[in-house]
Amino acid sequence: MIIASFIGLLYIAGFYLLLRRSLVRAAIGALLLGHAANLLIFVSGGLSAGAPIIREGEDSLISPYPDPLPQALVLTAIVIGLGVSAYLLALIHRTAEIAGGDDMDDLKEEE
Amino acid sequence: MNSNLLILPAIVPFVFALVMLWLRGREGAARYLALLSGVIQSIVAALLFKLVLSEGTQTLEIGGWEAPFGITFVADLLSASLALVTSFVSLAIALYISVEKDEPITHPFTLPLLQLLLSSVYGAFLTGDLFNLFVWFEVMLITSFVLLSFGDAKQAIGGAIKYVLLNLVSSVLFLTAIGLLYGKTGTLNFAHIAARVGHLSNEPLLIGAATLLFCAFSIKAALFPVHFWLPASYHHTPAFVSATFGGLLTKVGVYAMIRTFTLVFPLQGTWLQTALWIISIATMLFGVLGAASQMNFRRILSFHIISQIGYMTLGLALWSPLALSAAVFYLLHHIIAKTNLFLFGGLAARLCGSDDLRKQGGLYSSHLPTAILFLIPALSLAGMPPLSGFFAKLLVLQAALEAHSLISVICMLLVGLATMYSMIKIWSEAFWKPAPADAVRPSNRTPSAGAYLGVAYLALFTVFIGVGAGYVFPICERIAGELLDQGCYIHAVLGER
Amino acid sequence: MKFRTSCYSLSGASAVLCIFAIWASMNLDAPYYLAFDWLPKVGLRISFRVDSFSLFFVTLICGIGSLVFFFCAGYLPGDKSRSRTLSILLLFTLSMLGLVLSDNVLLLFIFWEFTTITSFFLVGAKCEKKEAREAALQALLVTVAGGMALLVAILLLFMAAGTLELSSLEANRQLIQDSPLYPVILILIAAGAFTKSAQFPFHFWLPGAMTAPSPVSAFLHSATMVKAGIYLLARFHPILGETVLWHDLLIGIGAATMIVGASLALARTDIKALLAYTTVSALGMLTFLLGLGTTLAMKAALVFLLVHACYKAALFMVAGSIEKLAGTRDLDRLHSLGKMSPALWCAAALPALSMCGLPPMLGFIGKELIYEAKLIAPTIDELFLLIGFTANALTVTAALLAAVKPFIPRTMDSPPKRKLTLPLLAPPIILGIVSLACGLFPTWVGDNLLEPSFQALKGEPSQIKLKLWHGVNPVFILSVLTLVTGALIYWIHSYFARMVSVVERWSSPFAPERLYAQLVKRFVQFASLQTRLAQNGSLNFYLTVTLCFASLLLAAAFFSLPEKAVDLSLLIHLKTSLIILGAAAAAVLSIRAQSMLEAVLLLGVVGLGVTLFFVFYGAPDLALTQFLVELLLLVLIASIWSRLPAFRPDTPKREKRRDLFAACILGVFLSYFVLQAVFLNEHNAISEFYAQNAATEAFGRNVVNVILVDFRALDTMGEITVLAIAMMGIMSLLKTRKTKR
Amino acid sequence: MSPFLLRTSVKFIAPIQLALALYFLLRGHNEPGGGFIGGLAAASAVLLYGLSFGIQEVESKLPVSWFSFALFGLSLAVFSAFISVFVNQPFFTGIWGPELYAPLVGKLKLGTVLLFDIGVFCLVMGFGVGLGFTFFAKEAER
Repeated sequence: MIIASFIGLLYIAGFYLLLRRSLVRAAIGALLLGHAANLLIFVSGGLSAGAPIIREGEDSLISPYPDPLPQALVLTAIVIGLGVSAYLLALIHRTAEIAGGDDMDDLKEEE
Repeated sequence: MNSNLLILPAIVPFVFALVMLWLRGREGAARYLALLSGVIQSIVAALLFKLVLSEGTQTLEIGGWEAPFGITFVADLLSASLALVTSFVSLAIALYISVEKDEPITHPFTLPLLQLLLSSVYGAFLTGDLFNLFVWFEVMLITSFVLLSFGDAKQAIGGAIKYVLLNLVSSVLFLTAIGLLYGKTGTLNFAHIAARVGHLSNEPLLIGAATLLFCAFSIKAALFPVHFWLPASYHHTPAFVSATFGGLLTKVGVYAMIRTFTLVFPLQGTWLQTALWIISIATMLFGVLGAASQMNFRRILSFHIISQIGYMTLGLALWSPLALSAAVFYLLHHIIAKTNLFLFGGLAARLCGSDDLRKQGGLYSSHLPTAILFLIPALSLAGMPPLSGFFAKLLVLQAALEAHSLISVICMLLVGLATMYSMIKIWSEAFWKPAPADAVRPSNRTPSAGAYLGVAYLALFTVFIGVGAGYVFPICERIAGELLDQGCYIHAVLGER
Repeated sequence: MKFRTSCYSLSGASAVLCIFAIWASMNLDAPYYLAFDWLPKVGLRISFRVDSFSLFFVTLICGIGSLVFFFCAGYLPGDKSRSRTLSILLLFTLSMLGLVLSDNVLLLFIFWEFTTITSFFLVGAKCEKKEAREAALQALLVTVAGGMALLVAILLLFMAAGTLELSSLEANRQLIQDSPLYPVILILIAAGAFTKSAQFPFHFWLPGAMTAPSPVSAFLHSATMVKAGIYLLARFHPILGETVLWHDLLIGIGAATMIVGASLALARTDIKALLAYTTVSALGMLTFLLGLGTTLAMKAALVFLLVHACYKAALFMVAGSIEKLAGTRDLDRLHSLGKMSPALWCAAALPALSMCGLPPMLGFIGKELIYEAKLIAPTIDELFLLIGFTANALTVTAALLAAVKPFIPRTMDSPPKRKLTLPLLAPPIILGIVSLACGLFPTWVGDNLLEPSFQALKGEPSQIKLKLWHGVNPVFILSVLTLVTGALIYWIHSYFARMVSVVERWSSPFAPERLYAQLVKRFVQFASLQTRLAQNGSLNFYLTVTLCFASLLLAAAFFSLPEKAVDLSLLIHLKTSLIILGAAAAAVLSIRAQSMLEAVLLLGVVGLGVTLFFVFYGAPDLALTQFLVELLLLVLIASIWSRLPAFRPDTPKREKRRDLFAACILGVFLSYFVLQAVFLNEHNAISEFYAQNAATEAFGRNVVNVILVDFRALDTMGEITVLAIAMMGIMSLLKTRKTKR
Repeated sequence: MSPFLLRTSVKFIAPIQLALALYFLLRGHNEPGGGFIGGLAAASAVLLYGLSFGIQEVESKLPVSWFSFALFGLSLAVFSAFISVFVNQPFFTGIWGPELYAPLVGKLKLGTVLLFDIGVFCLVMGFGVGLGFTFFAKEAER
């Protein structure tokens, strides 16, 4: 329940920040959204103590164990998120350099 | 039945990208490598298509892990034909840039990135795994982000930012949907999900996941009203890059939509079907209106992509064997015609020194072969018989008539007329009109043989899909049959389990 | 020289084909069929039917075509784009032949569209001129719109009858006429035919199309292409005809077209425009006759088709020659041409006689038949008789205007004689002679050409013999009256023209061409407005719309649920609650952060919270990764800290509240589904497989890592590719640029 | 902390960090760790070193650019996936060699999977360092 509300909160905060005109805020929002989605995948596998590591000498995990698959997915998602956010940072940096500001609407063009 | 043929379309351009990256700075070599890559892709895709055509759906369990556990690549007829068409596009673009020294490659990374983009497109078409699809999507996105930002003009960066942030929303929604779906079904393989969803109905989680996937794919496919990123960005890149974008990117979204909403969540009878229908109609109309208001060659084309996507999703929304096969037919036709038009956009811009139709002109008298070749995809897009676009529209139209959907029919006709209008606008401005006095005079240099070969190669397919509709359409019908029979796909992937 | 040679050879080929068609028409007993499948799903087959009616049209197309190609040899040289024009003309001829030979309606439609598009290129042949481009667009849009109506009709026809072969459709006549779709099909087919054949109110594109070179006008816009609509209606008469709707629709539109075309013609001073409006009128006449649908009317229509094709093509060619001769087509400025070139006058006079309907020309027979058809038609109103009469009289006037006025001298000085080349003179003269010959030997023409084609169309003989002299009867009196009236109007035609112009000016707001122009203008305006509003370039707006779209769909999903309850009873450890609360607080604060430092730090806190969460719930790998990623990102941010744009005072409060509202709605709906998802894993099968097999099959005890590098290694490859690509992007974005800013 | 002190401590810490990163990589298959974590840890070591000694210092010691390093990682990963194709197995199938015993790390089974993980390691390390240096260089430009 609490975790669900927390994820929800992250979504709200993320979306809200995304809607700000400041690009840096939008980027932070994007990161928060990433956290939210990752957490969701993580908890969707169920929560359990222990680690998905097979003990030395055993052949398989001993129940109860946390679902390893969502962990792998989240790991992948985190890394992809890293790539995208680093790129976003550079892009914002470049935008600031070119447009001289942080406002999204500085980029408004004739469309 | 495992066949490594399934992974090859995705991996060939990947390997070529790596080679190009190692040789970065040697532009000439990269151009020839792109050509070689295009040829190999075509061969591989053709072999795959032939295999699937004769022996039915093929699967490849990557890493040798059996179906629901590892990642499975699945080539049913839809995936195989899309891969085939993609390889056409790839080869045409490689031809276009191969010996075309006039077409400057703005950045040493452009060609390798293009190969990676193709790789991810093949991957997305062929994967049978939801999360893997997400990964391919991300590869595709980041590649296109980077390609966009090479433009380096203020507009290009602005377009890139819009593209990034709007697609980011899509990715977040996609991930959320994966989370929900995994929470409910505990699996990621399309076939396995479909099999498990089959037992459950009206589960809140499933409806939520379906809706989220719907949103995410709508953004990727640039449906109204979440299409904004597309016209903002497509025209800032070199012509052959926007040709790849225009031909393939949104279509991957459409493909994902078709796959998900036939296999996992069959649309029929759900409220999403109505929603998709409304959205499709709106997409058709607004796209074409956008095109009518533009005076920039490639922007017109960008808006037309949106409008045409509407036709495809309309086919999905109408949900009948005919409508689905029409949608698939449209998809195949559109990839080829649109890529070709974007290539012409580049040619025209180079010959006239501007992308702006007001500054172009006189190409009909100075470059007759270009003009004639341009007419093929342009008239095809406008729905002139006997080119591919005519049959695509005809089939969707018939599907709409059979569904007694009067509004669809009327909208389709209006949109068809408006499409004709804007294609003729391009023709009239860039080709017929004498070059404006103040503009750069059209250069008398003819485009090189490579460029001609590239566009002619695609034009050939446009003609073939039209004239050979009697051959192509039965394949689309078979595809529709496969799509409507979920059990067939599930069985092919999971076997008797 | 080479160009001339190709003209002559094309002309010769057409002539041979024309003679062959006549011969075939005389000797054809039963229709000849040829068919292949193309796309059976929509009823499309490549099927041709050669019957006498088709052959009649083939004769027309090839005959006129032959002369037009011949004419081209004199008219086109000097034109830069002559070869293009000639090739497109050839394409057009082929498509027209395809059109009249198709048995399959959809195949017919394909050729139909071919003729439209070739016509487009021919109208726009002088593409340097803006008017030419606009006229071409206008002609194209009107005919394409009609074509679409036709296409829908064809698809409906297929749905109703299950076939698209004309030959089998005739057999299904009753089925189609009883179908509820019948009125729709009929109206749509008529719409297609009307736009193509320039019927009122779609007639305006035809005069506009006169920007095309004269051979084109002679060929496409008088003799052949515009007759395609008539051909279609004639072909569909046995299938859809002889109903009240057919009757009313065609007679009404035909009559309106007749009178509008003829009246407007007189107000033109451009000789080609004048001829174009009389063409409109003649097409109206043909539609009218098809609407009547009696045996006599059909026969009259056939005769008139031939008559009109001969004289109108000839007159258009004369108009072209006049242009060559005098450098203008303006009737007000043309005079004394008879002295300049008597041969040309002769070339103009013969067809004009036919147009007036004077004996012994074929035109006389045509007009007699038409009057006869009208007089003995069972249900015809007197009004229509009057309209027909007026239109005919006005046509006589128009003929005089075109063929007499430019040739008679108005001043005393006589201009020098000028010789026109043979190709400019011979074709109209030949056509005139043909008209004359047909008039002199009507029986031969009737028996060998018209009667077989009538039979092919209707399936029964007409029993009507063509005769030049019927004796003095009401029909003859009407004919004479028509001539006299026409001549009288010619006498006062300047007044008449002024009158028409005044009426035209008054009615101009409702004139169809005005409406068309308005429609196109408004469409473009609306499109621009719409696009400016929607595609306004503001990312903020785009994002808002996108989020609202998602909210809307999620809301719809939520309300579509049969059961909305959520189990709220699940709780969580105190320890984690604290972490989560801390992170949540940070998240909430971050949205209010006023400085970048604050925002970034708070972001770090959220990340830390997530990391700790991973630690407590058995995900050491995740925790480590999350931590390191967080660290790297912070380092990156820190490194370009001073280069990042400073936080500016944020947007107004109202806007903030609006955004918060939008975010909340989406967030709340998402949370609802998240709530459903938490702790709900019913099928664990695939993870169990990993737990069982990681050590034994994949030789690794860290299951997460085994999944990453073995079970789902492809995902990992994708993600490292993302990293590599991101790196390329960043490197090129941040590459030191010395010069540019 | 004075620059001198910082440099001396970094001189000691960085190699340890690097060793730790390698350790993470190699034992990743059995214990928490793996290519990512190892790569990121290694990247942070180099970054730290670069920060304290200057980027030029580090870059001049290296024969190849960091991008090439990352590229090498990616190529290695793809190559490892390809090996199975040559022996006619599905793409990415793990081909296993003998099991070794490495000091500190424990049992280590050689195979294409390990090769893949090393590829990931190189790529992530190249990514991290390359990016960090690019960003730093941008900052230093002012």
